[in-house]
Amino acid sequence: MALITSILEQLLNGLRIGSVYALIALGYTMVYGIAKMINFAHGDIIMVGAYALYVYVSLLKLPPVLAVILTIITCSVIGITIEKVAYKPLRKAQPLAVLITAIGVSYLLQNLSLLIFKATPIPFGSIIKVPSVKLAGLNISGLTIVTLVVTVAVMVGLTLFINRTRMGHAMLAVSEDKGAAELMGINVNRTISVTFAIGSALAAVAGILYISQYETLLPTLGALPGIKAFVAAVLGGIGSIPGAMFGGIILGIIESMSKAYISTQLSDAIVFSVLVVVLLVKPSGILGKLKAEKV
Amino acid sequence: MKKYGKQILYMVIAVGAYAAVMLLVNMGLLSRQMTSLIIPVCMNIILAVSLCLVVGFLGELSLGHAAFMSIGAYSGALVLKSGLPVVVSLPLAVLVGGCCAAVLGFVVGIPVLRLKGDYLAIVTLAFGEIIKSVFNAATPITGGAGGMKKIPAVTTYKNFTFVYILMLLVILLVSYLVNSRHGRAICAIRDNYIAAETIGIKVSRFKTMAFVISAFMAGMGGVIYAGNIGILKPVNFDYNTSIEILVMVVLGGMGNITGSIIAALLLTVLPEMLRGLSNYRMLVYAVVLIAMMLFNNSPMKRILVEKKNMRQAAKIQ
Amino acid sequence: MKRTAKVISMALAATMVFSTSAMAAETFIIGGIGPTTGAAASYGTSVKQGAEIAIAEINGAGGVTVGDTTYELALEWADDEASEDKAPQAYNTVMDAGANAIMGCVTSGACIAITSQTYQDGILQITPSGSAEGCIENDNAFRICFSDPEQGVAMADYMVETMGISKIAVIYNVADEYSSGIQEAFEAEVAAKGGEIVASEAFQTNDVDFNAQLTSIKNTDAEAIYVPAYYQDATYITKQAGELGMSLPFYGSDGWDGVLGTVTDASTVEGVIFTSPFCASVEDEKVVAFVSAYEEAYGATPDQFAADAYDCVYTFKAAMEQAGSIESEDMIAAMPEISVSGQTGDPITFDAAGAAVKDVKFVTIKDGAYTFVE
Amino acid sequence: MTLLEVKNLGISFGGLRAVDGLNMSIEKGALVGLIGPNGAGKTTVFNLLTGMYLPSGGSIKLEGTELVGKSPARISQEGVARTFQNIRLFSQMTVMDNVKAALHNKIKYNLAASFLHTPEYRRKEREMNERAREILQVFELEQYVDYKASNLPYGKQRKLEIARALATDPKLLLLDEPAAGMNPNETAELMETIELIREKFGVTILLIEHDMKLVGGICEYLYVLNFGTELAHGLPEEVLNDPQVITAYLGE
Repeated sequence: MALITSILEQLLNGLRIGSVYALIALGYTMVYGIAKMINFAHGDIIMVGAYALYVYVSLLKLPPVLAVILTIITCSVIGITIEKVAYKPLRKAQPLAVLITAIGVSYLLQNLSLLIFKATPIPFGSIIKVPSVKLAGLNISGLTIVTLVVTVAVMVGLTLFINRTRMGHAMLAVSEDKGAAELMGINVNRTISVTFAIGSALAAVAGILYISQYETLLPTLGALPGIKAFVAAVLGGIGSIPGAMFGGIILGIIESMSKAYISTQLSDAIVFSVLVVVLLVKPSGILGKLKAEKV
Repeated sequence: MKKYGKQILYMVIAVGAYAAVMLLVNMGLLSRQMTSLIIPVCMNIILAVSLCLVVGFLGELSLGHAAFMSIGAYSGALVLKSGLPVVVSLPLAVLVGGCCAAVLGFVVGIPVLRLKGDYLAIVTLAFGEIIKSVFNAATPITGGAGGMKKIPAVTTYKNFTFVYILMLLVILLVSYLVNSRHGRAICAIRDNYIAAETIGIKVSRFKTMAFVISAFMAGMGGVIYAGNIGILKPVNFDYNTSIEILVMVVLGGMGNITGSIIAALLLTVLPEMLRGLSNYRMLVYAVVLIAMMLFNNSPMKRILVEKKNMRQAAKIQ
Repeated sequence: MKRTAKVISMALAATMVFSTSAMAAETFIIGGIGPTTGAAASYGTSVKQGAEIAIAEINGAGGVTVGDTTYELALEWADDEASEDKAPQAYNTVMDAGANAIMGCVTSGACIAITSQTYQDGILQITPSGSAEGCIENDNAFRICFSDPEQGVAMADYMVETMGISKIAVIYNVADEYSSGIQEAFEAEVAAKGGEIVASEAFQTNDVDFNAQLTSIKNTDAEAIYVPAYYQDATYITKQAGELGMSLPFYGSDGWDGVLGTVTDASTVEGVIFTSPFCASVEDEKVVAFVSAYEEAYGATPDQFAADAYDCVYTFKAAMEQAGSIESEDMIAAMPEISVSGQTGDPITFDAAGAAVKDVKFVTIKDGAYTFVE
Repeated sequence: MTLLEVKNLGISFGGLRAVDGLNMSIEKGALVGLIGPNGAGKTTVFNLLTGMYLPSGGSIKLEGTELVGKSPARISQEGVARTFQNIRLFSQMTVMDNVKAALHNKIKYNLAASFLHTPEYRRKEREMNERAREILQVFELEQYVDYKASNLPYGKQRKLEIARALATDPKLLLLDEPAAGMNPNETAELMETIELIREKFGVTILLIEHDMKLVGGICEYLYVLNFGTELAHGLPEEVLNDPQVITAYLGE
């Protein structure tokens, strides 16, 4: 009985961290699905979101709701700017160049925030105050529930947006074939900009929830969750929205379980091994579909 | 004839650099700080040139170069600590370090057979993290997080000659390789792997080959590192280290060996001169990465290339 | 070449001594090495500032008199980014600047990376805060702070014997030498004293989520949790324990010093007890003087790193005076004979291994402030 | 004597039969055209012949050797070379190196020779250079040897691609729309070149082309593909006047 409780509790821990991964992975998968590039800086936009919230709430003393909205706007604007300045000129370049640029952007964001806010961690209390819930002897933190609800809402919203709106259709078209989409009269640049705006807004939301959970600001806070969320997106099938959600949760549970029952030291190694194995066995991920390269 | 002229020039530079360093050190004209940079410069050149093979010539992004380096460093350090006389242990360590790294390179090469581009880059990153975790966990052998200590300081500037020869060897082998049947195959894969296949190049074989050779050399670089610092910690072989090497290759102009060498030299010496500005250093690296990529794909670059072509065309007519 | 230079400088020094006999103090350069950029920048900055306070004090009081000569102290600082790679170059940089003795490195790994060089150069090296065993292996190297095992043993004795706790859970950073060094000694000592380690949970540097470890502990019958780690880790751990509804008392190592600055709710760390050599809020004349000078100069409260550095500078002074010379060889020989009245211990002496001998003290957090355990 | 024997070849992508039940027989030394409207599956046939796609059924025999299941690299060694509809050169490499890369399996030396530039390396490289120059001369590209491939004008890029394919010393050369994007003068010149290489290199050629003048002018035999199946085959004058073929091209 005690073992079952403990396993349930660990599952819950997995869900807690997994829902954050899922939220980040949604942004990753969206940008990758449409712009066809790994936005290495996605994790760092989360960091930007966390710091932005801190600036609005603690330094400018704005009301929380306004601060959250401003944070989301800030991240979207930064996302669009990055895309325009760094990625757009490389749209026809080789993938290697785009990847290196994305790494550069990630480094740039981290080091800018290091210069502005210094390396010393800044404590920042949560603005989301939800009491925890007791369920069958299990203590579920309020934030976990909020994160899960937000993630599911975002997933549903995104799916509807892509399948039901003009912009969503445009995104699908661009993801299939940029050239053809252009010929059909779709403004590819604008579509990709919107994609980045939405992806960055999701990162902002993830940043807000992340900082509410861990309450400490660090310039590198987004790096590791970013990479792990990428693993989650690949695991679920990159480009697939339900896949990202699913992959995030699974990854969180794998991580929690390996920490609890295998080895904390090897938990990261296990997470990354999962990635390698998935890419080897089913590169399209669990819910993704593979496209053959045109010769 | 022209070709030989270039070779002679390179030889003169190689011997000249060696003579200059030896002279400066022996006359005591170099400050201790500069003296202590001699070996790191050689090491970074080895690392940059070896990474250049994968990134510049094979055209795949490896974000795990530090992992190859660490395998070499740890395995080489075990040999160095064995108590054999340095004359035996140092070359042996370099060989063992290189071979162990090459084996890992081969293991990484297996997914390489199936992946390319973004996914391959991520897998190399993942491998880097896995290796780091394993080194952290394998405390009985590696000393875990506390690090492997008391490694004899055999690759200090006093053994400059050995390290320098090793460095020259790496440069020579890589530049010879890219100018050969095998190197052309590797470059062909970079430029168009489908076309490469149809002219009979076994893509997976040459990809693996490039990874293994690059890993072998990075492993040797790792041994130099171990013998220079004397303590090995898994954290020092993280993602950031891989990126620092990548910056050298990118700044050197990807696929340009001379460029990589100069970039490695600059990026090792300059931060020391600008000590205390390390927060800005990483920022500058970030800007370098972005700016180089944007410049390489900018209209300006195209104009420059076209101008060069015009000159070339004029020469022919 | 070198020899000529030496002869000339000796001749110059001799003429200086004769011509200006009692006048114009010579300079004794302390080469300080530690991180002032990067993730560990706060430690290096504290050390640098603590040392500067001590140097200003000593110079203000007329410097250090060795024989007929009076020396002014000066600090030559080099940033090593807490990295093993950068430390050797940082060491060489301060040596190029003419350092007479080395204060550093601040972090253990970097410290170990330069020990073989400092040993070869035969220079006096005192690390204010490098707590790993390897830092003082050589005869020329000494340490001000506690060693890792020392702290672990002291806390184990305190918890088992003084507090009467028998079932203890440990959370430690397996990827950190400091944390795992304390953990090892702690667990061995608890067992030796008849206590029981019911859970030993590891985490890694930069981990922010400790729920898995805490949940495992929750399902044991542990009476207290010992966390030998830095304050940032402690912040996450105490907060997440609270969220899981755990109310076990926490014990910590000296890395907890500073935890009040990083928690968002001080009640999460109320009542914790940790080993620390220094507490800025103590009503002691010497401590008050140091704290107020530090606050005036830097607008911040000194932590134990600053205090260790302060004591380190006074140790150099004592060694110079005891040796009657500024040659490292003489100062090293004098080290076992000196006794320093410092911030982190009074008196501080040095044993044959080169470690500072001083009492371990326990600090608790009461009403949101640090105070020594009575 | 038959060089290539294709029997009942088929492949489908997600239910769509891109090529279905194709039979072909090509005589040694022949110059054969593969024509058909857009989307008829012509390039897919090339991809099947070169091993880039694995067929879902059928067999491909080159001088009696089964090619199905062999890797593209292996098939190249068996003696099949090709060009691409959208040119695929090694764009960052020089014109010379493009051709030398294709000599990969013709003039060989081992890795050690590559690393150390041994006398064997020098000898073989000299041999390669001579051979590459010979081939490039046929295409009047010899003065561009040091050019980066991507800096060549379009027409010359097409030629270089053919030169590269020939360097593998193929028995069968597949040309995918060699005249695409060329003006009538260039096309005429290309026709001469194709005739010339057949004579000079003794190679059998199968080409996909839309330019009927070119097809009618040089091909000795034609296969017509429509919706992945064979519509007709025969001598050019017969096939091009076949009402079925005309309907397929021009619509109802």
